[in-house]
Formats: sequence, C-alpha cells, structure tokens
Amino acid sequence: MIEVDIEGSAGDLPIKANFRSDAGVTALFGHSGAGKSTITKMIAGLLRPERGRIAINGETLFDSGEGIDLPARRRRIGHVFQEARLFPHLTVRANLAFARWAGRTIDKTRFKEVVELLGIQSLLSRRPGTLSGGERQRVAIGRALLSSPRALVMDEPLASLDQGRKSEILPFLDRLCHEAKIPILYVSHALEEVARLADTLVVISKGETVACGSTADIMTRLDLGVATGRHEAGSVLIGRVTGTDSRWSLSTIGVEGYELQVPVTGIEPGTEVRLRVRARDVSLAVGEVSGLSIRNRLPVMVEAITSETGPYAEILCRIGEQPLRVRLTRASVEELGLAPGGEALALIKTIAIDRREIIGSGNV
Amino acid sequence: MIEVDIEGSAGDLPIKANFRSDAGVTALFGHSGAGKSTITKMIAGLLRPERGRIAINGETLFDSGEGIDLPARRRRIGHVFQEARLFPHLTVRANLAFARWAGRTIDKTRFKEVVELLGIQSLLSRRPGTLSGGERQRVAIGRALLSSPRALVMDEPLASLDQGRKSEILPFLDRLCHEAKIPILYVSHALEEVARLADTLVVISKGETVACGSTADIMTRLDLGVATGRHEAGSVLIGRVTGTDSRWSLSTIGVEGYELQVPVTGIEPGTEVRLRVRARDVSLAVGEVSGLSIRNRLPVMVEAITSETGPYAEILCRIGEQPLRVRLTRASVEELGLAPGGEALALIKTIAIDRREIIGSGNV
Amino acid sequence: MITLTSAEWQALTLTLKVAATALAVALPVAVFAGYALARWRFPGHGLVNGVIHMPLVLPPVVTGYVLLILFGRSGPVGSFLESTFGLTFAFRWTGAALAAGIMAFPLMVRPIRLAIEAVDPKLEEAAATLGLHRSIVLAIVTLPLALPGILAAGILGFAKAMGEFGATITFVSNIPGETRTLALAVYTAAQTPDGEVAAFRLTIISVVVAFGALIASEAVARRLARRIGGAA
Amino acid sequence: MITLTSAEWQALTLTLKVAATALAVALPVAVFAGYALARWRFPGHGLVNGVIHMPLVLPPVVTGYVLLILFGRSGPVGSFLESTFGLTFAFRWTGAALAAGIMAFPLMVRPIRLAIEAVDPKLEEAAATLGLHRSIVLAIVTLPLALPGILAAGILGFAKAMGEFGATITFVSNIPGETRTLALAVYTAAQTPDGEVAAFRLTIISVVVAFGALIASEAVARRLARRIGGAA
Amino acid sequence: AERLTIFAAASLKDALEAAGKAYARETGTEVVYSFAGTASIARQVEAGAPADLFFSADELWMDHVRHAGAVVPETIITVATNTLVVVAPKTNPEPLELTTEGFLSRLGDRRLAVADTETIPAGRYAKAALSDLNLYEDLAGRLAPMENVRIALATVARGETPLGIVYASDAIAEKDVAVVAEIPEDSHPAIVYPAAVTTIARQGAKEFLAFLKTPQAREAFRAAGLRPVD
Ligand SMILES: Nc1ncnc2c1ncn2[C@@H]1O[C@H](COP(=O)(O)OP(=O)(O)OP(=O)(O)O)[C@@H](O)[C@H]1O
Ligand SMILES: Nc1ncnc2c1ncn2[C@@H]1O[C@H](COP(=O)(O)OP(=O)(O)OP(=O)(O)O)[C@@H](O)[C@H]1O
Ligand code: MOO
Ligand SMILES: [Mg+2]
Ligand SMILES: [Mg+2]
Repeated sequence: MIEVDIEGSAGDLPIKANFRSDAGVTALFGHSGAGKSTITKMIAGLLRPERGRIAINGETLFDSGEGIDLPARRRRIGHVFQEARLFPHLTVRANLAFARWAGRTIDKTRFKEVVELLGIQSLLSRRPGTLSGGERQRVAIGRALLSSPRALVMDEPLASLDQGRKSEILPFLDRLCHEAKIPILYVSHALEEVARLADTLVVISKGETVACGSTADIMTRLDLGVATGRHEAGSVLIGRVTGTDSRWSLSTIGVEGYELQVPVTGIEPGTEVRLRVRARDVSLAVGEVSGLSIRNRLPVMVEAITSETGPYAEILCRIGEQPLRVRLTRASVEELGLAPGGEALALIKTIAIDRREIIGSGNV
Repeated sequence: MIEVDIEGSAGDLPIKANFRSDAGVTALFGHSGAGKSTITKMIAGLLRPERGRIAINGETLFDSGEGIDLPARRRRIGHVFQEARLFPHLTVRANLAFARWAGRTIDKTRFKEVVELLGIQSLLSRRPGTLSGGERQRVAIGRALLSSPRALVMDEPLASLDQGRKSEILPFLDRLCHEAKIPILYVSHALEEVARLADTLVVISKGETVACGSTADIMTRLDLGVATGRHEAGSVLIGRVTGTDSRWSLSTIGVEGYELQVPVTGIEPGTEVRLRVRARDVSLAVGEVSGLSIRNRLPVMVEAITSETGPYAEILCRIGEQPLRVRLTRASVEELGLAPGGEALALIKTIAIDRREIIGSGNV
Repeated sequence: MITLTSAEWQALTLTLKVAATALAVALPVAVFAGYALARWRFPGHGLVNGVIHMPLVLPPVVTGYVLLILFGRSGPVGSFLESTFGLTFAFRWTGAALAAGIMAFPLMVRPIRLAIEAVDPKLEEAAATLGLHRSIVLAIVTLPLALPGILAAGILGFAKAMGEFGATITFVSNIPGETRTLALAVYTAAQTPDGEVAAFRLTIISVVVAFGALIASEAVARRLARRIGGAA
Repeated sequence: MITLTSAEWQALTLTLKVAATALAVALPVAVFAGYALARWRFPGHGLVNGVIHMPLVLPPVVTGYVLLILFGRSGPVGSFLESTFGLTFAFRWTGAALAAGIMAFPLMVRPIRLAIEAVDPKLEEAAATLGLHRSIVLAIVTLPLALPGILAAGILGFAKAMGEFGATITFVSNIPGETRTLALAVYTAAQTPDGEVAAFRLTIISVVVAFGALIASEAVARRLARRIGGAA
Repeated sequence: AERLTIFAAASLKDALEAAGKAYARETGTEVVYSFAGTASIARQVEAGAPADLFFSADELWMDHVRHAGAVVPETIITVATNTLVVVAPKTNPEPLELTTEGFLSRLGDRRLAVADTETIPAGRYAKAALSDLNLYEDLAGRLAPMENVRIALATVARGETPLGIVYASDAIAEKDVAVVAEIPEDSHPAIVYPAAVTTIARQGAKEFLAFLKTPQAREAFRAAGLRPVD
C-alpha cells in the first residue's frame, strides 16, 4: 500500500501529490515535465518534500508533522531510474551482485531467474560503458529487483525496449507485485503498458495529481483525454473466465452475463480478469450482423455521446454495470442514428484483446 | 539518399550492414542490442567500420577501398543520441545557439519555430542538469535540427515522450525530410512511429541487415514477424486523395479504384498518400454487411493464410495490386470458410487510420 | 591591523607580481600540457610526463642551479633570449617568476590532466557531429568542463609560486626589491639570530594573502559547480 | 649501468623508506580530507582548507622550523608523542617522513578533492536506494570512481616526498643513514668543491626512481581508464 | 665513545671529513656529520639535536647557541680562520683595484656575487669589508646575494657574474676562477670557525676537539684552504 500526500517543488514547478493505492501496481501517468520523476524521487527519499506524509505498507517514511524523514537507504525502495545510473566501474555481474548483497535475501536461483528473464546472461562480464541503451535499462531493472526492496519505483523502465522483451518483463513485474506483495510505482508514457500492469492509475499534470483511482475507472473517464492521449483511451472490463477452447486457443470470459472470446489459454476457469479494451478497437452495429470475422458482440446501452471538433465522437456505453468507451467518426454516429438511451451491439475484435491486455491471471 | 555497405564490429558482435534508401526517412528497426546504435555511429563517423562504403546524397563519407574517411565534423550529420548528450555547462539556449552557430544557415524565425514545436520555450534559460527526461530529449532534437545538418540520425529520439508531443514532432520531421530534402535515419522500437515516418525500413538482427525495402513491402512480409513484433505488423496502402467532406471532417482516398474514408482533412485532392493499416485493425466479412459503424469496406482476394500455433492466423490479401495483411483468430478463419483464392470484404475502421498513419501529405 | 614596513610592502607587491606572472604564463602552458597528456598518444609521452615532474623530484636548489646554467646570461637559452628578445632572467624578478612557474608547473599539470580526462568524450563527439572544428570544441566544451580542474591547478600553482624559495634564491639570488619575495624575506629573517619576530610578521602576510586567494577560488569553484550540477 | 657506492645505496634506500612511509600515512589522511572538503559543509571549512595549503605557501625552511618547534624532543607535540607512544621524530628518518608527508599533503588533497567532486552524486543516490550504508557506498562507489584522482595524488605526493629538501634539512638535519635522503645528498655534494660529479650521479638516481614510479602509475591509470571507459 | 655526531656548517665539510677519517683510524671512533647552513644547524642544536659537537661558521651563531644553553661555554674554541678574496672567471684574470671605479668598470651592467649578506656568514663578512672599504654604498644595489657561497662561486665560474666575493678556501677549490684581489683582513671581523661540545654530548667529544690541534688535523684544514689556529 502506498500513501502519498505531499507538497514540494521541482525548480519553479510546485508539486502537490495526493494519492493512495492498495496493493499492486500504481501507475504515474502524465506529460513530459509533469513532475512524475520528481514525485518518485520524493517517495524514494532523494528529494525532500516541503510538507506532507509518505507511507508504504503502513510504515511512515516521511511525515513533516511528526518530524519523520527516513534516509533513502532506510526506505529500501528499489529505484529504476530514468537514466539507468549503473555503476560504471563494476561489471554487470558486480552491479547485480552488489545489489543482491545489499538486499541479502535473494538466493542463487532467483538471481539466475532474474538474469534470464532480462536476457542479460551474456552481458555479465561486461561493463556498463559498452552496453546498448536497452541492455543498460535491463541491467538497471535487474539491479533494483535483486536488492529485495520493500517497494519498487520504476521510472519509464521499458522506454527503450522492444515489444518482445517488454511482453516478457511485464508479466514478471505483475507476478512480483502480487505474489511477493511488493507495491510497484510505475512511471510511463505508454498507456498500454500502464493498463496492462496497473491496478491504480494516478494522472499527473503540471505537478499535481489530477486524477487517481482504479485503472478501469480512470481509463473510462472521458474528461481525462488530454492527459492520457486519445489514441490510447479505452476501458477496462472486469470479468471471469468461464471456459477454455483448446482447439482454437481461445478462452471465454463472462462479462455481465455476456460472453467474450479472447486469444489466451491457460487461465484457470473462475479466475477474475480485467480486459483492457481500447475505444478505437470497438465498433458499434445496429440490428443484425452476420458473416463477419468479429466474434465478440455484446449488447450495450448508449449513455453519452461527446462530439469533438474534428472527425471523432466518443460514445460512452454500458454493458450491464460496466462502462465501455467507443470511438467512432461523427459520420458513423449519424449514419447509425446513435443517441443516448439507445441500444446497440458492441463489436470487439477477438484479436484486439491481446495477451498483454488481460490482467490478473497468474499464468499468462 | 543513403548508401551503406559496411562491415565492422561492436565488441564481439560482428556488424554487417548493407542497405540503400532513396530520399526520405529510413528506419532502422530491431531488438535491443541488435546493433542499431553501432551502425548509426559508424555512419556519423564516431566509430570506424573495418571495411565498406558509406555515402549520403551521392557524397562518399567513407570508403575503405579508396581510403576515404571523413571525420565526424566534416560529415555534418546531425545526431540525436540515445542519451541526449547535452552540454551540461551551457543553458538550453546556449546549447541550441551553439548548434545554430555551427550550422550557420538557420535564421531567427526558424529557431523560434523549432523551439515552439518542441515546447521548450520555458526551458531556455535552464541548464540540462535540471531538465526532466523528456525535456532533455526534446532539447537534443532541437540541437540536431538547428545545426542545419546534411542528414539526420535519430537514435530513439521519442522514446520518453508522450503521445501528444510525439504526434506534433513526427509531422515536422516528415516535412523536414521531404521539403528540405534532408535524409533521416531513424532508429526506433515503436513500429507505429516507424511506419508513420519511414519510406524505407531496414530490419537489423544480430548485427546484420536481414531485410531492407520500402516500408509497405517490409510491413507486409509475414516472415519478419519476429523482428517486427506481431502486435504492430500491418501493411501500407498507397492511394490518392479524391475528396474532402468538411462536414464530417473526413477525406476520401482512392485505393485501387475503391474508396476509403479517413479522419483527416486539409490534404489537397490529387495528393498521393500512404496509409498504414495494422493487420489487427482489419476484419473480414463474407457476404452482405449492414447496420455497422465500420464504413470502409473493400473487396479483397485472399492470397495466403498462415496459421500459427496459438489462436492467431495471418491472412495475406490483395486489393487490386496492393497487399493487405489481416490478422484473425483461427476460429474466425474456419467459421468464415476463408481459403486462398477466395473473396472477402475487408472492413477497416475509419478511426483505425489515425492522422499519424497517413503519410506524404504536406499539411496534416 | 599591523602596518607594514616599506620593506614588507616591497616584498608583498613583488611576490604578487611574481606569482601572478608565473601563473599567467605557466597556466596556459599547463593547460596545453595537461590536454596533450590526457588526450594524445605520441612517442615520448612518458618522457614529457617525466620531465614535467622533475622540478618536484629534485631538490629545489638543483632546479635553481639548472635554471642558472640554462637561463643565465651566458647560458644557451638565456643568451639567446637576451640577444633576440631583450629578455633577461638573471637576477631579475622575471627570473623569480620563471623559477616559480617551473616549480609550480607539475602541480598544475596534474589536476588539469585529471579534469580533462574526466570530460566525457561523448560530449566532444556530440559537438563534432554539429560540424564544429576541434579547436572550437576544445574552447567551448572541453575546457569549460575542465574548469574546476584548471581552477584547482591555478590555486595550487599560485600558492606554490608564492612559497617558492629554493629554486628562486639559487637562480636569481635574494635582491631586495628585485627578487626578494615574501618567502625569501621570511627565510632571510629566520636565518638571522633573533629574527623571529620579523619572520613571523612576514609569515602572517603570506598567510593572509594565500587565504584570500583561496577563498576567492573557492567562491568561483562553488559558482562553477552550481552551473554544471543542477538538481539531484 | 653505474654501480652505486654504499653511501648512494644508503641514500636511495632511505629515500624510498621515507617517501613510502610518508605516502602510506599521508595518503589516507589526504583521502579523508579531500572527501570532507568535497562533500561536507562544516564551519571552519575555509580554515581547514587554508591550513592544508600552508606548507605550500610558506618557504619550506619555515615549515621545517615550525615542525622543529612542535615535534622536536622538547616541543609540545614531540614530547607528548615520545613519552606516550615512544615515538620520536626529531633527527630521525621518521621525522623526514613527517616533513615529506606534510609538504606533500596539499598536493595530494587537491586532486583527490577534485576527483571526488567529479563523482556523480546520482550514483551514490542509486547506491543508497539499494539500502546501503554511506560507508559502504563510499568504499564501493565513491572511492573507486575517484581512484584516478587518488592515483594522481599518490604520484604527486611520492615525487614531492622524494624531492623534499627545505623542510627536511631544517627539521631533522642532514644525518647520513638517518635523514640524508637523495635530495639532501645532492645538496651536500653540491656544497663540496668538485662535488658536481657526485651531485650529478645522485640526481640521476633520483630521476630514474621517479621515472620508474611515474611509469608504473601511468600503467595503473591506463588500466583504470579502460575499466571505466568502455566504448565510445 | 663508539660514535660521534657532528653538526657543522656546510663550508667545513671537506676539512672535517678528512680530520674525522684520521681520528677514526687513530681511535676507532666513528664520526658522522650533518652539514647544512649555519643557521639551520644552530637552531637544531638549540632544539636538542643529537649532536656531540657544533661547528659554526661565525661567532654570532655560536653566541646564540651558547645563550640558549645548548653548548658548554668552556669548550668553545676557534679551530680555523679564513680570508675573503675577490674572484673572476679564469678567462678574465687581470688584478682588480678595490675601488668603486675598479668594481664598476669590471661589473658593467652585471652584478657582484656574494653569499647572502644578512643570513650567510660569508655574506655578512663581505658586507662588513665593503663598508669598511667605503664601497658598500655604491655597490649595494649591484649585489647578487646567493643562497650560499658555493652558488656565488659557481655563478662566477660560469661567467654569470664577472666578480664575486668568496672565502679563500672556496676559491682554491674552483678551477674556473681566478683570484683577482685579496680583501684586507682588517676590513672585517676575523673570520673564525668556533666549535664547542654540546650540553648533551657523549663521552669523547672533548677528545675530538683536542685532536683538531694535532698536526694531522691541521694538515686536513690547510688542504681545504683554511688556516688552522694554535
Ligand atoms: N532543479 C530544478 N530546477 C528547475 N526545474 C526543475 C528542477 N527539477 C525539475 N524541474 C522541472 O520540473 C518539472 C518536472 O520534472 P520531472 O523530472 O519530475 O518531470 P517528469 O514528469 O518526470 O517528465 P519526463 O516524463 O519528461 O521525465 C520539469 O519541467 C523540470 O524541468
Ligand atoms: N565496446 C563494446 N564492447 C562490447 N560489446 C559492445 C560494445 N559496443 C557495443 N557492444 C554490443 O553490441 C551490441 C549492439 O549494440 P548497439 O548499441 O548498437 O545496440 P542497439 O541496437 O542500439 O540496442 P538498443 O536498442 O538496446 O539501444 C550490444 O549487444 C552491445 O552490448
Ligand atoms: O621545496 Mo622547496 O624545499 O620549495 O625550496
Ligand atoms: Mg521523468
Ligand atoms: Mg541503441
């Protein structure tokens, strides 16, 4: 659990961060220069807020009222910095071993596991100066993981990694966070990454937390378009796995009494999962539809339509109790005759729900 | 025009790069550690290949056979480095002014334009040490642009920028490249960015160029899935603007005699444009379809179907002469009875073709 | 406050003149030498490095004696300089500055070399890609970044130039008003029976001047650090 | 090769003993002082900095006198050390080492301070987030990164310790086998009519030793640079 | 005693070393020396240096040390005397007239090398002599006071200065100079080398002083250009 309620400043920019999140991954999301790194540094004890309180898992790390201000080393917050900050005079192995020694509790098997996950076996005897950008970042992640931290702060750790590597690391972080009960504070520009990982989403703008809540809630808030970026806006559906079709490698997920197929297998039936559905990946239909490759068709209620200037319209729908954002052209809205209160069929390409967008499964 | 045919090494990794591209943006694409940065440094004259030849716009910069090896400063290749490399003792303004002075030709108006584009006006009197990660990157881009280079090398310049900022900078680079005839070599992990920008795509794997060709061609090559990442695979359609619907802010584009609507206005009718269509954004239908929000429906011929293990299938279709990749679940392929030689209707959400995916227009 | 006697004033102003001249001439040369040792690989690298350190290893009297032989009026270098440029070192304050500069030289080259070696060559590369000539890169990137080292060298060199004694007295002797710097004046007093008070006064003057220079240099260094450092 | 006389051997071994002892004791103290000046802000910062530089500013003879007064057998520090620890400096090689160490001290503190100031505090922060105590961060991050500076300090200090003359002859006199180091032996020889040859031989010996030390230090420095530097 | 330690002015080096060798041959007592400028040596003896004997180059420092109680006053003896001469480079050996004109015409725009006129005994004697000869006022601005006599001698030998005032004993040792004038002995205080046993001396120090009166020792002094006294 992370509790933050601080005021301070980054140069001229006043910082005012107020959020709390329960176990799991908390994402800090916001524009370049919004103050994300500054806030993480305050939490890690590398910058001092002017006033306020910071607590992790119930332990107070900073409290200006009570005069508590633990130094960074006693906070034990593993920090993956935006600029790697590896020790240049030590080999990769020594960088990692040093962190492991600092953490004390990590055994050899775990060490090997982390090294393999990050694909840095062949780099162990090299020095940071000769690593590529992405390699450096991976070693930095390894270093933070191996220090057996009580919480992890990750400042855009995957920015220069390719998709393939990312999709190996993300589930690991997810497991780490939920199994080892290590809260993770995750800074990112990529909403995809964030939605994939985060239980709680904190939106930062101009130094202040402008929104904080469960990822599903924040993702569906139309008013946050500017902060989150239109292209990535979407919703998170909460459902439960009802079955697996091993022939086609699909699973069926029950959402509000309806069924959705997703291209994933191996999730225990009964598991609760969260599906991220991007607004742009949903189509709407009115009336019968047939002969179409889109297999997921859910009846929805149109709740609100926001027409922006330009070609787009945002439609907020509901599947039962759950919100679903849809993005169409204004022309389509007119053509289909959509209006608040009306009914429609939401078409979601099975394929649009990637492995990476199904959250909460132990074995993805 | 960039011509590269070199051999060398990065530590133990042998480098063997062989590609040529005509005017425009050339993207270097590949996994972390593939050798992308190494190749760009060789082109910029910061590392020495063992043998081979490098030429830009017909001028030979390096030729081991003829003993030509221009020093970096005489190559005049603006370089945005993966790690910014700003001069820490100079203010942002001085960093930029220094570059401008080195380039000589940039006037005040242009200086202001670049500064505004990058949103760094308020940072001018600051020093790099106090900038945020994204701010630093933007200043580095500005510095390279202002040195009035004869070519630009950009090593993941947008990795830590948010969507909003990215979609402002990308069209600018595009214009720069085509109007000012400055070839750009662009390194990125994000296929989206690459497809948006690149005329030529070079795929690097383990130090070697494994593929090189027009973006459209490479994107549609099924066999490069591993290097490019499944999620981002797609095709590029070439068409010509036929009309604009200002009421709905849509433009119509003719592709092989068919029409497609895209959510963009302001492109001169008659202009040739390239549309990136991600395989996962295309649905197929067989037979009549109605009452659907998907407005773009193009008749296609199924050419090949590749079933992978797992839930997915890749379908290569043709619209007239042009290839179109489609990604469905195997289940859908079976259900629709798709087979090579068959006909189908490709449904492309208007919205899936973002501004950022329409290339070649002067005023997007 | 103590009021200075005219002899003390003379020694003080002479010392400042000698130390400042030594610094003004030797520092640029030290910057060049530090740069060359840090960045160039050339035959005789080790030899140059060794020769630069010699004044440190040899007893100052020997260095002074060598200067006398080389730069004296009848010495090969001295007679050449005198006939060509009318530049005389023997028994002149210029000679004291020369001795001070040479004795201070190794102390200056080291920190400068260290600071230049610490400048990230990647920044110089970046400057080169902007199309800049090496000399401009040097002037606008390398040297400014090495400035803390050059400053440290300057203060070490100035202190040593103020305190230089052995080589100076051997080379240019101990002529009041011409070559009797504070250090030589202190020595003169201390070598005289019952000269303790005079020696003490002169020592205090030296110390005050040196402290002043030190404090000024620290202030400059702090400004430099603030410029480069930025946030944590 | 020249064969050394027994007096030359004696001076050589004594010089090495004195310089090595001076370095072994003064270098750690200089590292501490350099670190404190670089990283701590404390009242009296300027004063400490000033005092460290004093041996450089004062003529060595004065420093020697001060040592004689303080560390002589009847001096306050000297008599205390002798009665408490049985440690005698007066007219012993230990005193020569003390004088050499004190004269070399300012030359060592500067490069060390410079190198420590150049260590990126962001790396120390990173080490702190791993949960490491400051002393461990110092030992494993800060000092190793400052090693080129410490090495430069070592070689400057060793060279100065070898060449120290003024303070040594004043403090511990010029006793063969006990305090007559190479520098003092060169001086003694130069005082003798027809001593030039002897002085020259001794000078050569000094120079050879110093070159050896210098070459060794350069080799170490190159290794260090290679370790940290990596690719362009 | 097994061993005697002598702290002595640097100008006595040759004479004392020769005498010491003879003494060791005769008595089996080893003699070791510390040579430096008289001022240094005197202050060290005053500070309790482990010296058995102190040899000064002038009476001033011997007085200083005696007042400080570092030597046994009754043991002070003069072991030798010396004289001053004016030397010029061997290439220019014409005799010099001891007048202002004589000096100035030989000096031209150059300087007269002397040992430091305040700190070094040789320099103090030279200054006294020049004053007595009414030359000091005219020559004061033309002096080059060197750190010690040997360096003054060397500058003359190398032609760096056309003239220098040094001890007769030094002039003998340097082949590249010629004596061009002798300074009258009555123009300056007697140049004497007093010696004394220190207050912390070991057994046998007095015996060495006595040995210096033997013909053997006197010969050693004479060979070094000094005049032994009776
Ligand atoms: N020491 C400082 N002096 C002045 N301004 C500062 C200082 N430190 C930070 N800032 C400013 O505060 C703002 C927030 O910085 P911060 O590094 O927290 O941003 P960020 O959200 O992490 O951005 P990015 O995504 O680009 O890394 C930036 O505009 C930055 O320039
Ligand atoms: N000096 C060196 N010594 C050893 N290996 C090196 C050296 N320089 C580069 N390499 C290795 O060569 C490979 C290619 O490096 P390069 O920086 O070109 O990769 P990249 O494609 O830019 O990767 P990234 O996307 O992570 O930045 C990497 O595995 C790197 O570790
Ligand atoms: O080191 Mo000295 O002993 O300057 O004259
Ligand atoms: Mg940041
Ligand atoms: Mg790279």
